Amino acid sequence: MSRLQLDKIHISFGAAHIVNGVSLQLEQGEIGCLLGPSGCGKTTLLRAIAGFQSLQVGSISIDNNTVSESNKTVPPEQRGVGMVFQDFALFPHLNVADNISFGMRKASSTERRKRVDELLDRIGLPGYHKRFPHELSGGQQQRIALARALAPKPGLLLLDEPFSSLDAELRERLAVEVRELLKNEGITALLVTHDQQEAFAMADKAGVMYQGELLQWDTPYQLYHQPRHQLVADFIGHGVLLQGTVNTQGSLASPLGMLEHPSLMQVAGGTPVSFLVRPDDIVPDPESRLRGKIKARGFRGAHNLYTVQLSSGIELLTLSPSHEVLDVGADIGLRAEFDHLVVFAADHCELPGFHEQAPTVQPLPSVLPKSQSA
Amino acid sequence: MSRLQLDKIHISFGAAHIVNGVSLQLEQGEIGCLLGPSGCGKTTLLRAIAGFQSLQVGSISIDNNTVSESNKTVPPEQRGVGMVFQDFALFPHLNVADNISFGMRKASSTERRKRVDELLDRIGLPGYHKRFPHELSGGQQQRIALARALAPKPGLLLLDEPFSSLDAELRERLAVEVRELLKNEGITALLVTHDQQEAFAMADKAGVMYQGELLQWDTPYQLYHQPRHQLVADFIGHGVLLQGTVNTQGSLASPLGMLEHPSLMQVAGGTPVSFLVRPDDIVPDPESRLRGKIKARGFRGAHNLYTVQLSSGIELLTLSPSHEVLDVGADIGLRAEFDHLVVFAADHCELPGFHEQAPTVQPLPSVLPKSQSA
Amino acid sequence: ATVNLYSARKEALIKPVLEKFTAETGIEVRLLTGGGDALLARLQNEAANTPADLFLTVDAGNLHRAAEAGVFQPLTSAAALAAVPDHLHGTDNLWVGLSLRARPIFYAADRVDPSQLSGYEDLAKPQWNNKVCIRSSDNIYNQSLTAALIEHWGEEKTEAWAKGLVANLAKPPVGGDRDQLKAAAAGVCDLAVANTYYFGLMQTGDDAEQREAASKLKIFWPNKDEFGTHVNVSGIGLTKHAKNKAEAEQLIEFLLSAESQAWYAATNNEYPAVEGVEWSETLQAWGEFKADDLSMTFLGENNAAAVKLMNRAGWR
Amino acid sequence: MGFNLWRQFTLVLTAVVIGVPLLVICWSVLQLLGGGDTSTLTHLWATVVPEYIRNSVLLLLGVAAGVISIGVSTAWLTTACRFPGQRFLSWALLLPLAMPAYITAYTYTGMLDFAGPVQSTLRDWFGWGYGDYWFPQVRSLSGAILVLSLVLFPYVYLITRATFIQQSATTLEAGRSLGLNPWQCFLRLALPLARPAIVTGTTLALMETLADYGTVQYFGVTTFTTGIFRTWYGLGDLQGALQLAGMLLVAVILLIFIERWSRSQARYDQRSNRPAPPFQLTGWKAIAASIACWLPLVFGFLLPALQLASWSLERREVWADSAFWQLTFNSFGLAVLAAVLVVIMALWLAYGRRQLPTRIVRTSVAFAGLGYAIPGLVIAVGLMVFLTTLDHGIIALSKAWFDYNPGLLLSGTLFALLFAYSVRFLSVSLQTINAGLGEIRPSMDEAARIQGYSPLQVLRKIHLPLLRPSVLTALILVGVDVLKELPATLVLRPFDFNTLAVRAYEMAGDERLPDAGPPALMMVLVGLIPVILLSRAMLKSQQSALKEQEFVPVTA
Ligand SMILES: Nc1ncnc2c1ncn2[C@@H]1O[C@H](COP(=O)(O)OP(=O)(O)OP(=O)(O)O)[C@@H](O)[C@H]1O
Ligand SMILES: Nc1ncnc2c1ncn2[C@@H]1O[C@H](COP(=O)(O)OP(=O)(O)OP(=O)(O)O)[C@@H](O)[C@H]1O
Ligand SMILES: [Fe+3]
Ligand SMILES: [Mg+2]
Ligand SMILES: [Mg+2]
Repeated sequence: MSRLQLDKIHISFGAAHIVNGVSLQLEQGEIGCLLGPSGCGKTTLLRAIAGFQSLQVGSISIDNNTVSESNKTVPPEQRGVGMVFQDFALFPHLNVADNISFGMRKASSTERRKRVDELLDRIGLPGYHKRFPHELSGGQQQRIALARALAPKPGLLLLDEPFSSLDAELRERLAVEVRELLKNEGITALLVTHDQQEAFAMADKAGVMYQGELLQWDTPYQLYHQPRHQLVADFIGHGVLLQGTVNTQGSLASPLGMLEHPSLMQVAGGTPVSFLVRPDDIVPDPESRLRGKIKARGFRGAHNLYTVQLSSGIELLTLSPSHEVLDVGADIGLRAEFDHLVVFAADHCELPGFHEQAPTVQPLPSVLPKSQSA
Repeated sequence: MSRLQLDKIHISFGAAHIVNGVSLQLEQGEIGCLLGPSGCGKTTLLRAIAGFQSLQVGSISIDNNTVSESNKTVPPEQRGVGMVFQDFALFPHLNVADNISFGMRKASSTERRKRVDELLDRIGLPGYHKRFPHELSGGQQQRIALARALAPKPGLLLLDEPFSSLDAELRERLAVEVRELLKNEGITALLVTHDQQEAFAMADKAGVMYQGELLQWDTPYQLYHQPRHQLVADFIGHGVLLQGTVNTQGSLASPLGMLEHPSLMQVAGGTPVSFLVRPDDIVPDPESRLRGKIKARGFRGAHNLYTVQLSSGIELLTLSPSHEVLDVGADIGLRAEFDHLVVFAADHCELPGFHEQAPTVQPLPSVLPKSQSA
Repeated sequence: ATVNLYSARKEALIKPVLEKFTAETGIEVRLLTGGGDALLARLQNEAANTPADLFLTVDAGNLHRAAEAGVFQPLTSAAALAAVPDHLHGTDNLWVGLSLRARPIFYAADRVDPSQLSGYEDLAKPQWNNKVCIRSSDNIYNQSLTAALIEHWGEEKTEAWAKGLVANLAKPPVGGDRDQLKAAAAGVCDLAVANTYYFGLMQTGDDAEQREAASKLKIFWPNKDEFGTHVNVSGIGLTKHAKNKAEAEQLIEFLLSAESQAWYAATNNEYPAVEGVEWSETLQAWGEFKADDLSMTFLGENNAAAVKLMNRAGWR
Repeated sequence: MGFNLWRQFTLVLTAVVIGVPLLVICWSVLQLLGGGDTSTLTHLWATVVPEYIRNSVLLLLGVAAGVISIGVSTAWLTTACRFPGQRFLSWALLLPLAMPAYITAYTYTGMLDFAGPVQSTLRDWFGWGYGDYWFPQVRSLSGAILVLSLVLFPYVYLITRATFIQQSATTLEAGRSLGLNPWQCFLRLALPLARPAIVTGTTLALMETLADYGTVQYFGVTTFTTGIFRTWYGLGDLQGALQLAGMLLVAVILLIFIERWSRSQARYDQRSNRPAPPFQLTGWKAIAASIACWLPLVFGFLLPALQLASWSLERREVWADSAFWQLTFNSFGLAVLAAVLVVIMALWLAYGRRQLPTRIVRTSVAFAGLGYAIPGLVIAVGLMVFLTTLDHGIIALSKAWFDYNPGLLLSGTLFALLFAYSVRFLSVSLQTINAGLGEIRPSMDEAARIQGYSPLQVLRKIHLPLLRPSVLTALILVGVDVLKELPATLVLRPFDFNTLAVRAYEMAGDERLPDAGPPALMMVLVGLIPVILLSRAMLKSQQSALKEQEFVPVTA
């Protein structure tokens, strides 16, 4: 029995279609995660689930009860849904303790105190009870917003970028804690985040939205290794899509040379395809015949990220440990090392520009590699 | 001549010391970056530079003119400083175009229009001129706030987590664009961010703040590879600090076995030390004698991050490509591969807990490795 | 030439006479109306620089206070002084009265036999328990009445009287004089104390209900054989620093002319201060009465004592 | 720093000058403490003061309950809900404000008194006589509470409505996501968040109640204010009256202080300004909402206005009288002038306080805003003392230097009147504007300052547009108050200068009610026109800025 079910939802503001035919499902206790570029409709989707936004088409069910339809909207307070708002929406006239315990309406004051203490401890702000929101830093406010949503133990929790203002270390720690807490208390959650690591670490299911469409709803692993849409491939990880042709022997003739991969056996010979190249698929190799010129270098801590231009003009990304500094302009040898090869039909290879209309989703399931291990 | 100079700044709210003796310096056109845990005083520091916050001790100079001292505060509007606020602070009564051009007071309307168009293009929101802030998504609002601060080409720009609500791809793109723009227009900038990648990618200088103290102010490379404080080492990257003893031969007896490193030659024999172990310093090696049990696995896209417990009880982190899935509980062999070895005097090894008082900064410069290449 | 007048009498009740004066003499009159005490405060503050030449008030209390405060100078116009009887002159001729209003007792003609009544002392008699209507003691009319009674009866007796009166009240002392009359007509009480001109306005006004109410009431002129009916005065004085003294005295004389006095009595149903001026029909219909000829100065002098006495008596 | 010091100095100076009449009162209290003549006070304490206090407290409590319940509920209904007539009601509910309280009082006593038509009719029908039946006494404490509540609730309505409209939808949504239904959201979020506004509106209504003389006196309720006048007029003791006024002042300061303290450090600005979508009411809910809003309008405005209209018909010849139109012109001109002046001054002070919140600035600004609680006449006297003293000085100098007597330049001129209005009504605009400023996040100021705008430019570019509802509200409140103002006008105006309020009062004071009809009606009309015009203007600015589709009245 699914806890949350979205069925072909459409939402428009006036003439603008903000959410287009989104369907997804979360089982009891699962954590779902929405990724997607800024302005793609993630917040709008959450607001629809919470009941702040009415639908034009489709339906939303919670525990198999339809709560939203085109002409019906169960009021938010009757849905048992908690929410962490993107802009926190703390109550400015209440102090931290009152903010957090605000939703625990039926709890006794001892219970409230206990829960507030516990949550403040968990979010790393013990003793902050009497502060007012305007006396907190941005990250502290965000954590209070999180605690406020967790306090009443809602059946379903919506989190709109709940860790965006936190430092990496705290964010990770908190993500783990929140995941634990959700699992312990059996809370189903839907999370919006821009941090893919976080999405991967927390989510049971994840999806990428693009201009109102949910391109794929799957496990994080599948999302990364078996993207069903070029846009997903492009959005997850640092990918570059290259063109090539599969020959009758099941090899791929590409700018990187001939590539072999078991999955290519299923593609008809002569098919033009695009395939995804991630930085970790390309290894610097001074001996390699495939050579390029370093166009840019970015320091990434343990590694440097190099943009390399091949003589054909094609640009690739590659990582190299940061203590071996290669200068911009230098010549470099590269070797392709594909663990997974993700291949799409070539006639949809054109990645949409930044602001273009959402492309119609056209995955190529027949072309998808069945087996992923190299 | 330095564009911005902070000299032993102290700021308190009532009895609470929020910023403690921070000094830093930015040259004309440099981009500085502040990292640090939530609530450590980054925003407060920026607000002091902007002139919204008065100092108790110390001074701030812009272009060698003292703008803040304990008993003097030049009003913000006379400092020629721009700022992107953590909470955006868009003007709700003005549309996007008016918000962006708000600071261009002396510009003609053609100039304004041109600049607004240019900036909207750069931030990926062309055609959004007539929208009001409340009709934008969180990330869109943040980008408008950025554009508003850039529009008047201020001499000094303060950015308080300017990309926190953006997706990874856009964030990276924008970081590059903004860096370009700042460099082109010769704008000096001080950036607060929680994304270390971003800090490394953008900054000429970076620093880690901790409970009001600036622990180190250096190039990003130095910050990563030559942290001058255990807390910095801990905060940057995923580090674990281990204990060991340097013997008279200049090797380090550690839980990972005997480690050799040129830098150890400078340490007196018999000194107990702590040293930093990052995930990329530990490589899985089935043949290694050093073995441990996998305690947790986190999916990170290209890699899985494993927490491994050695028989001694010590926990380490290590990365392994994500298609080779190792199960929790499995036995694993590990090999240490140190490119850099970062060593601290052991008597300061105790990492402070989450909420403890800020430790007094005690770097061990004499122990610092001089040469970094392995 | 101009004369500047501070008047506690409302504009509508004085402006027509002033206009007539201007028409006759060519002297312009600049008028400022307001509360008597406030105007007096203004006069005092303006001191030597006051623009006012004349100060007109509507009760003896204010005239007295003004005289005490030293804002007046003695009048010199023989004509004016001669026209007004002596008890309507201020000390040292600092002011003269312009008109009188009487405050008798009214009774419900169908329920009260006038032979049961003798004077103000009746209001405190147990016989009239729950049958008396009178307005609040905040009002100057009641303060003056009490001040006069203090002079006639002494404080002790007056206080006892006030207490008795309060005990006899049929309703809380709220509303104006007209309201007391209306209440008596409606049967709330049998006796009501009010100024005669309100009764006149009710009799002659264009509100049918009020005329009907007035028809149910009769005037009883109290204490005929003693001091008579309490009267208060409206009066005028020349300010100490008057810049237009001659014109000002000319205006006083005009206000005391038979013509003005008659207009006054006719419009407002007050009794002329100048003897021998013919009364309006309404006044004549009420008949002659003995007016208290107590010097007006006492009303002013006793005013504070009266208020304190009423405070003590619980007369709100 | 130099600029700030100078600005701080001018702020304090403005506040002190405005507070001069209050200083005169304080001075008299100090004299009292310094062993002045206390005989009057002793007598008063022994006899009447306990009753004054009791009545005043009951009156204040009653009026507070009245204005809050009427004002807040109508404000919420007309902003958060949509029902038939809501658009009309949202501005019509302002109208009772234009009605002088004593006119409403006359209307209801005329109607409901023993001799009035209602009771007479009842008696005729049932053949009752006096004492045969019970009927509520109109002229009583409860009557005064009712009438004052009906006339003064628009203060609360206006100011609260402005905040309700500005309240962020996200905050309310956060409440609903935590399980509150709309009604609970109102009680637990919208209401507490509107607290500064409600308090401001109520404070204004209560200050007006404290200062009110006409209504309570007419209703025979002895309050502190009637006591002040009794002491002055009856006992001839101006000093004693000022001392009583001083005690009043202390009580007001105490009340304000307690309220501030209880708010502690909470803030009321919200991060996002997305307006909340309204609730569409239908069926019995819509009818109930309509009734709830119509009742105060009918009893606070329509009935008294009908009464005025019928009186005015009786005296229709007045409408052709040029002197009458002169009065109208005087009143209207004064109101506009004073409103603009006072609002500018309030902006200067409120804004100074926001930007330079030093103790001295805060204290002096708070002091400047106390004048509203003191009866207008007392203010006028304090002011008169001050201005005539100045005048005498000027005259003495002029005589010494130029051998010329310029006469009274300040007192007894329009200057004195405007000054008095400023002292008395500054608080109205100051509080309204402060309530509005409190809703604007400080980061707005900062975002503008950092863009190179000076404080005054920030005021013009950011605060005025965002504050427009509050500024317009303040203009209307002050304008209407000046139109109705009586005691100070009476004492301070120049020769041959009358206003509608003076005329209406003189007529009513002589119990010539029909004659009071036309000027009172004119006051209402003159006050009404700007209300309607401003609500139109507001509608436009509002729609472009916040895209609120619905008609938005004055406050919004
Ligand atoms: N008005 C105030 N009164 C007391 N303490 C305050 C006040 N404002 C901020 N603080 C405290 O000062 C500290 C520093 O705040 P600041 O906003 O500078 O943090 P920050 O480094 O920007 O954190 P974040 O990354 O979460 O935005 C925080 O611990 C906060 O709680
Ligand atoms: N009131 C409105 N009128 C018109 N368009 C709107 C309105 N509110 C939001 N939008 C548009 O709807 C789209 C989706 O907004 P939404 O807030 O759901 O984005 P999001 O995915 O949450 O983005 P972010 O990651 O930046 O928060 C945006 O392009 C936004 O501009
Ligand atoms: Fe009278
Ligand atoms: Mg969003
Ligand atoms: Mg911050």
